[in-house]
Amino acid sequence: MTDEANYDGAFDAIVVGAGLAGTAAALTMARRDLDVLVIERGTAPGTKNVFGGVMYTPTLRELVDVEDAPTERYVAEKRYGILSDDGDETAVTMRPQAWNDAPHNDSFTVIRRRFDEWFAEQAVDAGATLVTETTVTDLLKENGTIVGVQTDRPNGAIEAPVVVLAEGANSLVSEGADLKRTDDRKDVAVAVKEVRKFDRDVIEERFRLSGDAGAAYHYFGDGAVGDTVGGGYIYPNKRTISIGVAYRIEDAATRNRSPEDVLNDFKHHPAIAPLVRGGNMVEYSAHAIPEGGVDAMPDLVHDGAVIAGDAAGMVLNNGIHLEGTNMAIESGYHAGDAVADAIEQGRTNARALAPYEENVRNSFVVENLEHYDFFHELIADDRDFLFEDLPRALADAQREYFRMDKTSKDEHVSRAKARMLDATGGWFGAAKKAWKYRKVLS
Amino acid sequence: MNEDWNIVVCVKQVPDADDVTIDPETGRLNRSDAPAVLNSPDANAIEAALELRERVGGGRVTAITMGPPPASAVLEVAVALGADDGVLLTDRAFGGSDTWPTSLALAREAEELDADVVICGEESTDSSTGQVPPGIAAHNEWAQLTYVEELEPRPEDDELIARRDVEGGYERVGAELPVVVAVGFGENDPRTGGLHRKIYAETEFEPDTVDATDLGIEDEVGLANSPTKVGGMDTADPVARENEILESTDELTERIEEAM
Amino acid sequence: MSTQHDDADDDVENPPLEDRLYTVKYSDSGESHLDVTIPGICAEKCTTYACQEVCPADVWEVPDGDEPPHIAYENCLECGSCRWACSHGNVEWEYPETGNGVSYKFG
Amino acid sequence: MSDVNVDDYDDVWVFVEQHAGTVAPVSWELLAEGRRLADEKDEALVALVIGEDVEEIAADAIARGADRALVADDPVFEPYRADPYGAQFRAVVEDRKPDVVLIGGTHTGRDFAGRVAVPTMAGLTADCTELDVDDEGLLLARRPTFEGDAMATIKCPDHRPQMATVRAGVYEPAEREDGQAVGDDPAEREGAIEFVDVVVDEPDTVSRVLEREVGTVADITDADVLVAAGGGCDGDVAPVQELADVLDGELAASRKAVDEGWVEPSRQVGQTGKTVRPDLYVACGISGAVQHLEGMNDSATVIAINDDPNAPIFEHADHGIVGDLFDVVPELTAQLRDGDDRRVIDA
Repeated sequence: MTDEANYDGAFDAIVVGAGLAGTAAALTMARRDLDVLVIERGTAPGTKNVFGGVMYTPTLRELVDVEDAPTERYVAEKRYGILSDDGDETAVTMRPQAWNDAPHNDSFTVIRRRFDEWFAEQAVDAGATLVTETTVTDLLKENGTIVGVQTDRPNGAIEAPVVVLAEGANSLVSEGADLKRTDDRKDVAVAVKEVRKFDRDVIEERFRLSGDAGAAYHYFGDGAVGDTVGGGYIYPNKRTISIGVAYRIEDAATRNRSPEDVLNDFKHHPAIAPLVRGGNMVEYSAHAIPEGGVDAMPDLVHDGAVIAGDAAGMVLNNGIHLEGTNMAIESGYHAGDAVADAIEQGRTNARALAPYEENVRNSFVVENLEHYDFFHELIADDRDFLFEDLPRALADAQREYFRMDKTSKDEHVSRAKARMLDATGGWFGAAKKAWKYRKVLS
Repeated sequence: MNEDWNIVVCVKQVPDADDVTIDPETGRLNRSDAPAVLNSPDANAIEAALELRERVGGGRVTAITMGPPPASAVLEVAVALGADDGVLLTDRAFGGSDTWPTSLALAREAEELDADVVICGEESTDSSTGQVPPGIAAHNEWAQLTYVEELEPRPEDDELIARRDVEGGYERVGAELPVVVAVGFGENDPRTGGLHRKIYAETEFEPDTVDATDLGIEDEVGLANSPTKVGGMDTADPVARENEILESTDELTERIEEAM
Repeated sequence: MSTQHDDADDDVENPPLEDRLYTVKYSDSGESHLDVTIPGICAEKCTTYACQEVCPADVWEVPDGDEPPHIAYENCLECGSCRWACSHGNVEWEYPETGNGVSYKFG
Repeated sequence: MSDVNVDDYDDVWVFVEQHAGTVAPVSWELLAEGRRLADEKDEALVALVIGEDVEEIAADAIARGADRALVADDPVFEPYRADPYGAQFRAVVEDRKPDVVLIGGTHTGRDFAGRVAVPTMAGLTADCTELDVDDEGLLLARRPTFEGDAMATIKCPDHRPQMATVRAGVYEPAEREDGQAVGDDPAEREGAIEFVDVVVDEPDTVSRVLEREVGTVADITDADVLVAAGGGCDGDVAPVQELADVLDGELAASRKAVDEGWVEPSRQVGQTGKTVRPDLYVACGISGAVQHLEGMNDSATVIAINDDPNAPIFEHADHGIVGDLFDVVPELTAQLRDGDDRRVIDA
């Protein structure tokens, strides 16, 4: 008995990583009768994946029955709060009744450990092969074409006509094989998260929820993440709450505030403390979020390989929208579809795989990234206004507007207006800002 | 002509000890959400079996486990590391078995497989009695070697020599085949399974399954045939410590003298 | 940037990092998956200690004097921030091998 | 499966483990506990000795409180081997039908206990740390599981004998007070020593001891004082060894210190090492991983020296000091040595 296996060992495609993009690709290819091998470095799918807390499922719905998926709560309420570091909060809350009916705006909180494992099982049931506890360390190339991967196990090389690189934010293989540049630290955010366990009724009382309804609270301003660009969030699950902050590594490196301090301070803000007090901490985690937007996206197609999901920088973060899950699954689906077509035609070079990039560019994935492409520079150079002045101005203006005294309402309105204009630099300043941010609302 | 040895390695699926939590309120043990994994001392048993096969220069390594159908996952782990085959002992009749019927079932299967050497881990992390290996030897009236640090096969004399760890020293003991070995926890460095072997083990490999009737022990197993019963399980209250942090070494010296 | 919310509700638990890391399931491969490419760069060139600043788990600890940073690889949460943060590109960052490292139970 | 009539089984037996005439300390500890249980059950306490030329040990057992002693004396039993011991012990059990059998949880006791329990279908509970009897005289054997996080109480309602291997160091040993024994009226303390038939002879045995080296390697499970070196020693364990010497304790080590090759494996404390219960455990440069704590958590007093104030070891220590062990340990050694001199002068 020697070490080589006696299975036929021939795969049509290898998927690196059993995260959302990888599994979506594997499921799609398996359903088109391809022999697919998914290589996951964790002990099980999900053990190495961390995210904020909300899964967006429009594409997932096309691949599986979302009702079978292990979700925690559907998002019945979205809330955006701006926090000043004097303890003020100004918030907008949306609870459209429609979100209480399926498909619940395709937004659910999930526990990645359980969801990813379930999602990978669907791919295995469809015929894909999953091997865990195995890390892909390099690509195998023959005169420029990618023909397989090398792993960290003995006898660890394995070949296939196409490799789907769905390795996540730390795309070491793609970077190592010069398929993409390592992102700049301005284009990556560090996220730290805490999961706290509560009794179910404590959560439902505290967030005014019933049944499977959940909520998604997002927070900005200096009160949330301090002197940086980023935000905080709170997502209630069935019996746990996800609490976290995410901000640019550039700021973490230069503002000498460690991610742990930023998380601690976020939790102590007067608007946040009542929502997170008590319970007991069951997990502390950290992850990186690619935020380079469409400019940082690498070439998605190569001879014998495609890149999908976080590894391709497909995350939209414009403050209002924080979306990576839908983009990962959509790109995974398109990757799988294009690879299946290429295999059927018997040609797997970049040209044969090109439809993948076209389909992704025509989908919401790249359209949204392009739409908010301006947002990054805008945020960077307008940081002080958005994160420092605006939160305080809003808080002061409200106090003026809703002041209860014996002066007239006109008095209150004009003082509130004066306070806002003071922050925006007068009418002209306000007009300029409105023009600059027109794309956010249009 | 070297004699090929038939080596049987016993493995067990247990809840991952890291994930077994104690519910703070009720104090009850919560094993439900702990994933099922290979009993960690058994990784040393598998490694010892593979090394033995290499040193004897031939023979087969068969992994066996007793448990519900999902327990075949630990047979896959053994095959992925290099075992030739795996047998799953599974039967509702085994439910509630303590050491006595468990070691009986493993002993009968070892006999079926015409084992020369049976290798086990030192103990299991969920019950940690360490009594299954001696139990197998007793049921079959075979020789046994426990707390083994190193094995030295002597195929020509049908003998296996082992270096055993004993209080305050060690022993080198020779045992006639067939012999049951319990390898000390942490005594060797388990190898990493080859990629292709792991894929084969987790996809095409199917273990044989054997039930109590196949082994002819259907009315000698299960709760009724288990002499010991668990009367109660509660959390061990941690040893109360003063947690006093001192500033100077002379205060610490005083505490040391007081404790002598 | 002063934080004025020390009067916030006091039973918001912010445990020490040690307790936080204790909640993370971890398996040690026995050797570090992190390293410094050229130790000399840290000692002679680096003044910002970005690796230490960005790490959410106190893995990197830059001693005074001229030895390279101390790496407590067992704390690593595998976020990768240090590899981007180091302005000298001097961080050798690999995944822990064959299933070792963290295993998140929630994620 | 024959049904056992539990009433035919009486008396509490304690196995006296000895190697070449040296009795394992745990045996005298179990004799003391055995005395208590026998009195609770109002039954006799019997010492069982297996070996070669062991009559003196049997007499010692009676002097320490046993009512009777059963002795299997033959060269086949020296040195210890699992199969002859198991066969002999089984024969005596089947003949005399003891109710409770206590065996020391040493590598010897846990080696052959199964060869007695299996053929007699006795209930065997391993590695116990607490024993008791309920009001019907049923043995309650409590033992740690899940790496010491939980305690299980094991009973053996319908099978006999009720066997248990018990951890060393749990009980105070039964003492001889110059010829008298614990408890009973000293004058009539002779009790019968009975030599049982030896049922094993050399050709039946299936194993042979080629070599046995005992005493050359430190048995840290016996030491009252342990000074342990951890990763913080960075290769230099000399100061820790000096502190151990001045306290006339033994050097111990964490897995890291052993894996790095600074200390020999037999001194390793923890899950893959030894479990110890000294009066004093001094942890030098040990962070306090759960696998280490599991091996030393039963120490009476724990002292921790570590330069990291957050090291988990401090939560499991009675007294600690945050500092560099290369400063703290030599200072402690010096102060303790002066203290000795002072004591010598005062005596």
